[in-house]
Amino acid sequence: MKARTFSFRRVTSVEEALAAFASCEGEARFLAGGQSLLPALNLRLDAPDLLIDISRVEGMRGVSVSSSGLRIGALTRHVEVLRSPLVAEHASLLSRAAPFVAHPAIRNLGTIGGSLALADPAAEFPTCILALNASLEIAGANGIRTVRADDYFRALYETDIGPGELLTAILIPPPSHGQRVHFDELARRRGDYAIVGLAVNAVIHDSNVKEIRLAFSSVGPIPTRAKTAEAQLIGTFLGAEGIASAQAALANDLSPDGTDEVSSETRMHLARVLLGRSLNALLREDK
Amino acid sequence: MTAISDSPFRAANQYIGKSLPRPGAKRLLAGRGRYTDDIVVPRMLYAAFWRSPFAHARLGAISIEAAAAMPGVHRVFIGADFAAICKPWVGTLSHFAGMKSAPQLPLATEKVLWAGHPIAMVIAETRAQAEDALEAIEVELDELEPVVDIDAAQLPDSTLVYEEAGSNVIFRTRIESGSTASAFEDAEVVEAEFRFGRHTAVTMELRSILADYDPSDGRLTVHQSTQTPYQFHDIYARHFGLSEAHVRVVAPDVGGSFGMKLHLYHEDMAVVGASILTGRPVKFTADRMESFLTDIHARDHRVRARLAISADGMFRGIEVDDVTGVGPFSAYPRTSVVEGNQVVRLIGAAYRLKDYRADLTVVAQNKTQMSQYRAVGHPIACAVTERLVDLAGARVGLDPFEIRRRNYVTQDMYPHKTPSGYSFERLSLEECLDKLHEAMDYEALRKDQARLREAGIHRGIGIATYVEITNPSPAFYGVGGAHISAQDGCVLKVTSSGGIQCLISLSELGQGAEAIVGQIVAEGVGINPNLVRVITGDTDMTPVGGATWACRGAGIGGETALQASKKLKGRILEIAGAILQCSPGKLDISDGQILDQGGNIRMSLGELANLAYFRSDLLPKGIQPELTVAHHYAPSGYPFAFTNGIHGSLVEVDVETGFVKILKHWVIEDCGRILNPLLVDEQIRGGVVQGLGAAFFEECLYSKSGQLLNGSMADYLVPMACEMPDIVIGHVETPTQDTELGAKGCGEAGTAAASGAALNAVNDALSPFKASITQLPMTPERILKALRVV
Amino acid sequence: MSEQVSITVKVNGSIVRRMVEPRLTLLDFLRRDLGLTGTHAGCEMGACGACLVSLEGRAVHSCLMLAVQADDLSVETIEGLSENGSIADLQAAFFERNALQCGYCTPGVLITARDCLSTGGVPSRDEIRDALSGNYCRCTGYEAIVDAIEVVARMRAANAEGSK
Amino acid sequence: MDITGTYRISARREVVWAALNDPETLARCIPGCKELDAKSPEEMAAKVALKIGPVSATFAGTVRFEDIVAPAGYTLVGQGNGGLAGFAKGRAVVRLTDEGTDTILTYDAKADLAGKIASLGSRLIQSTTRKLADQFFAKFAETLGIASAVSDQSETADAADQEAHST
Repeated sequence: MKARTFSFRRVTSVEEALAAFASCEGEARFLAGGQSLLPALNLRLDAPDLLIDISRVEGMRGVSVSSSGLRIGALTRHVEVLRSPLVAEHASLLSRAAPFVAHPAIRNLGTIGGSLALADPAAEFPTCILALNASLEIAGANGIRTVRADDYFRALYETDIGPGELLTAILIPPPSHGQRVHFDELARRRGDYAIVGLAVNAVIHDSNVKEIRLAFSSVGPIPTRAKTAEAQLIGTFLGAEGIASAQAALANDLSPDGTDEVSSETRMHLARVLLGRSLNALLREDK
Repeated sequence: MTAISDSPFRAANQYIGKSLPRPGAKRLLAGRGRYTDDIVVPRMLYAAFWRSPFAHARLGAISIEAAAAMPGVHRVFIGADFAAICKPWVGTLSHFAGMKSAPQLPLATEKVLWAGHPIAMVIAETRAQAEDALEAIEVELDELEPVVDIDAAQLPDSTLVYEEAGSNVIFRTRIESGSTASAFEDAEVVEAEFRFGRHTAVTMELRSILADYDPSDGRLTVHQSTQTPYQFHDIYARHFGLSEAHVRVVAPDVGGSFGMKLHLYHEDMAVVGASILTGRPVKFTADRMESFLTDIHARDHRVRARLAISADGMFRGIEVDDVTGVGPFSAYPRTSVVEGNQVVRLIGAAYRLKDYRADLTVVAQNKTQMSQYRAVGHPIACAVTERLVDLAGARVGLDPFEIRRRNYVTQDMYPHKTPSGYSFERLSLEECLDKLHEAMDYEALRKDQARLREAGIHRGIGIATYVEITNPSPAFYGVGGAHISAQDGCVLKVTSSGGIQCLISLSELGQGAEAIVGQIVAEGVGINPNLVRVITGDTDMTPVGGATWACRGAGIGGETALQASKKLKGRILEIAGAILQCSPGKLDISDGQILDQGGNIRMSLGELANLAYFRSDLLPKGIQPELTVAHHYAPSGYPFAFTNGIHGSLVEVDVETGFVKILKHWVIEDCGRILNPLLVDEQIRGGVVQGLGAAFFEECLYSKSGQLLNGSMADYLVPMACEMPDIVIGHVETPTQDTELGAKGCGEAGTAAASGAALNAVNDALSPFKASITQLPMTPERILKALRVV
Repeated sequence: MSEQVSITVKVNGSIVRRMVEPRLTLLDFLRRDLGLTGTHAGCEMGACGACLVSLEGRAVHSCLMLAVQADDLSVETIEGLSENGSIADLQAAFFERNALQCGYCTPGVLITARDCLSTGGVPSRDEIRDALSGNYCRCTGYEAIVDAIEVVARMRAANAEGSK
Repeated sequence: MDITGTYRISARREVVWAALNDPETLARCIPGCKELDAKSPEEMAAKVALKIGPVSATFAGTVRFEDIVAPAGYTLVGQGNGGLAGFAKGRAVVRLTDEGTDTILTYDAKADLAGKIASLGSRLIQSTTRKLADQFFAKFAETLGIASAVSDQSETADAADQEAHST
């Protein structure tokens, strides 16, 4: 299992990266952490002509905070997200999700931007940024633009990033007063692709749900918000009844695919169980 | 009791039974292991294979010209190239009457038989260049209907995998003893249909072979990751028409084997053939996808079984129907029939039973070949038997411990012959049962279980007895015509400074064969184990022997080493007696010193060796300086040894998700004489984890068109650290009287019953829901289906 | 398109300069070009942990990294860690506990163990198992590995306490 | 497992049928289609480059019409050789019915993979099939003037398909 030949170019700025991509006559790929790209190359399931190594681009790495919220550079590694005190304080949903991302050695090289740009339907961070109502900063020939997470995921492995564009940062709005977050997933083994995962971001006062965003992984081609269930919950008292009706509402929100090991029906059932457990966990934390 | 019971100094030299770490482990810990793929020789070329994407197809034109012209490419071979120099192999044995199997060649010539079947082979300067060239090969394949399902395969109009056989059933047999018809009359009957998924070994080290044929002197040297060097020595010589004197097979460090690395693979033969045809060393190391597609798969059974019981819970009879799918042909040289054969012979073996009937149907399919893997057939036989036993207990209101106790073969019955024809010298079933009861603190577990059920936590407790076949005599393979040796050989040499070099036909796979042999030789001769150097895995050096499989290393190889060491000790004392002018019978060896009966040191082994090798002029007349002995040993008593034991499993089933947490696992085992408790315990633990993999995770999934759907380590789930429990191990020792050493072997006991115990534990947890499961692995979805949740 | 690229990597403390094809993985570079065969190929897709090396002090899969990506960086392999003595206590504990059989996964497991203990303190058995979640071992059943790492954690903690 | 979908197209059935048989239209609608050359009225040679997440492969093969019942429908059969990536086959039963001056197009598609992509891709085969089928028919309907997708694409999974063969 050895990759096909390709050319390699290391760049040190976003501009240089974009220019390298634009000037490539064949297929080019940006290489960040490489934890998904390298397996595909090794297996010859992908064979670009040029790899553009962006891992040492200045300014695309690290976490900072301002009045508009948290900014996480796309090249920030999973392990850095996991251990960042700023992330823990301002976007603790990501801190909670990070331990579920693959295994320690993958987390040491893999980047949050890489995970979001690939947008695997089973991945953890895509659901988190959806639940957090984050925005994504994308650099292209016409400069920098931002897109809301709700508009970012298009189809299976397809995002709003166009050819030759580069995801540079993730922008997360400041937490509201009363914010409660929860992340959980059901995977056969630690670090496996989840059968179903759920990121919850809610504002709860005295057990009353003011706002809530529920984002599931592995239940469709893209990370999926359960909007009917959210609507069910907003403005209600978070209790057994509310949870049950939210679980029932998932039927309108999700239509997961079946695979050889997990049927669509089982996945749907597990999504309901996970929602119930996550909401109960929020409830317990609220008390 | 010790092996060297005649020595008054045995306490000082007692190494058998001690928990000594393995001497070879330090090298591996320092990253200095030398596995086949680590070996680089001058002018070496690399191989890569073009494989069929289809499960069944007729082979048309193959276009290789473009590939042959690629940078770095040395040659591109197709089937006809090797057909000219390699005699086909056929995986049948004469003692399996009526068995049929398609002859095999290194590369497909007319038909491809499974997705992954190699069709063309590129030899290039690097593996990457060889893979580049694969992309330039074009192959015409005319797809045929694949044979996948074991029932559809048996229909009269089914496509045939091997047309000449006239049927996809390549072997069928029935075992019948007594009359099950009368046993089942008026009896209580419990029955079930079981399904056991296909597994594969997933050794950490991938299959690797480096063949180096030197045309100048016609010698073939093969370095290979294998557990059976002599078997391949024989195969390469016979199938390529070489003199055995010109063939050498070396097994360097082997990174896991588990039965997978004793079968012949197409790629092995292609690499040897390519080296002969090119006159260059050729290396092939499978990548992980190739391993999933070509390493033998295992298990894959559907078993229907029923057990007749009397109202007081006594077993009356068992009827079994096992259908197993083995892939497109029978594996060579052991056959793919042995797995099913052991299933139908081992079911019910631990219990008093006269009336027994079992049918075995072995079916060909267009899937990867299926054959022996750790604990061949045992986990199937164990799970089927032990599930039926629990069902019987539930039917008549007996606790799992009690129903077993009532029906076990008892101490007064040995030697005991099972209805399927196996003879047990002596087992320790009841003692193991009692020990497990105590080790688990069974009563307390049951109380906890009841209390937690109230709180909605569903724990299950399961137990499973196993009887395991070990130390096979020639009755296993030899009688069928297989060139698989049931004996082992050992050569011992005293080195010039008084150490010992031991050359033995066993192979070291990380299980510790070299360590236990070193302990035996050290004790047998009376020398510190650090001064014993054990050498394995090289047919140019070690004597001919069967090597490591079927738990035979300790029992057969160990006994060989023991007898060789006694022979050497006798020889040393003979020389010492002549030098010291006293009767050898009045001398002994302890810690490398030759002592008299009073315990006085008369001379050291080093001094004796020095005299023998450098100053033989000083030896008394008539004494030759011969300090090398050879010994061979083959079992000649019982055709097999049998070990036994029992597993306990504690699980917690999340009845909402179907996920299972394995909380704890216990094993009480009796492998006869324990040579090294540290190594035995770790063999058992490793085996248990493979059994738990079978219970909960591992399964080769196929599509309807015969495609393996989970051919990667991310998709085929092997048990990992987080999901596995701590494992408690206890021992009972019932040495075999067939040998002086008394060891029976322990490599497969962990795997044999772990899945059966887990199956019973999960069913125990599900019992309040009137739910049951009889399919392995027990995936969350299957458990949810059993619970009727989905 | 397959021009060779010059790289300079610090491997086990020594500076190494080589021309490599961009497609060469760090794993194959270490094994083939440098003869450091203690690092093993298991799956070449980051699932098994047999190829772990330490990059700038952190465990990474050498199969999921190109040699060219390691340019100007520092890599330690099992050979280097053995020779500098930094994991001698782990190796000794693995030896005593027989926490390995075939040894193929062992270098990768040791790299994980080293990272797991690098932050000090005594991790729980569950934490050790979690740290090992990306390391396949097909022989041992894991318990002995967990035992050995736990023993070293306690020993190191006791030594740290003693030296205060 | 089958992927099904329904579109209402603002065009008469004969027009839709003609488009379904027009290689140029098909070439525009087949996701990643690089070449599509008619070899006979029922068969075309095709080259399709697909990039789905980490997998990027070019398939060379054929697209064929089978079970033709003009203008009520046919079965579109495609198969392609992706080299080392493996083999892909797909078939879609397409039915056209009149509804006023509109045409209702329904399809029922399935895919079968062989080789490396089959062994590595099972987790996402269904999502991928759905995506490709959806892209094709959506583009096709759009070309002719889509009125609406009548319903969300849905799946009908027969139980036998769900449970992979383990025997």
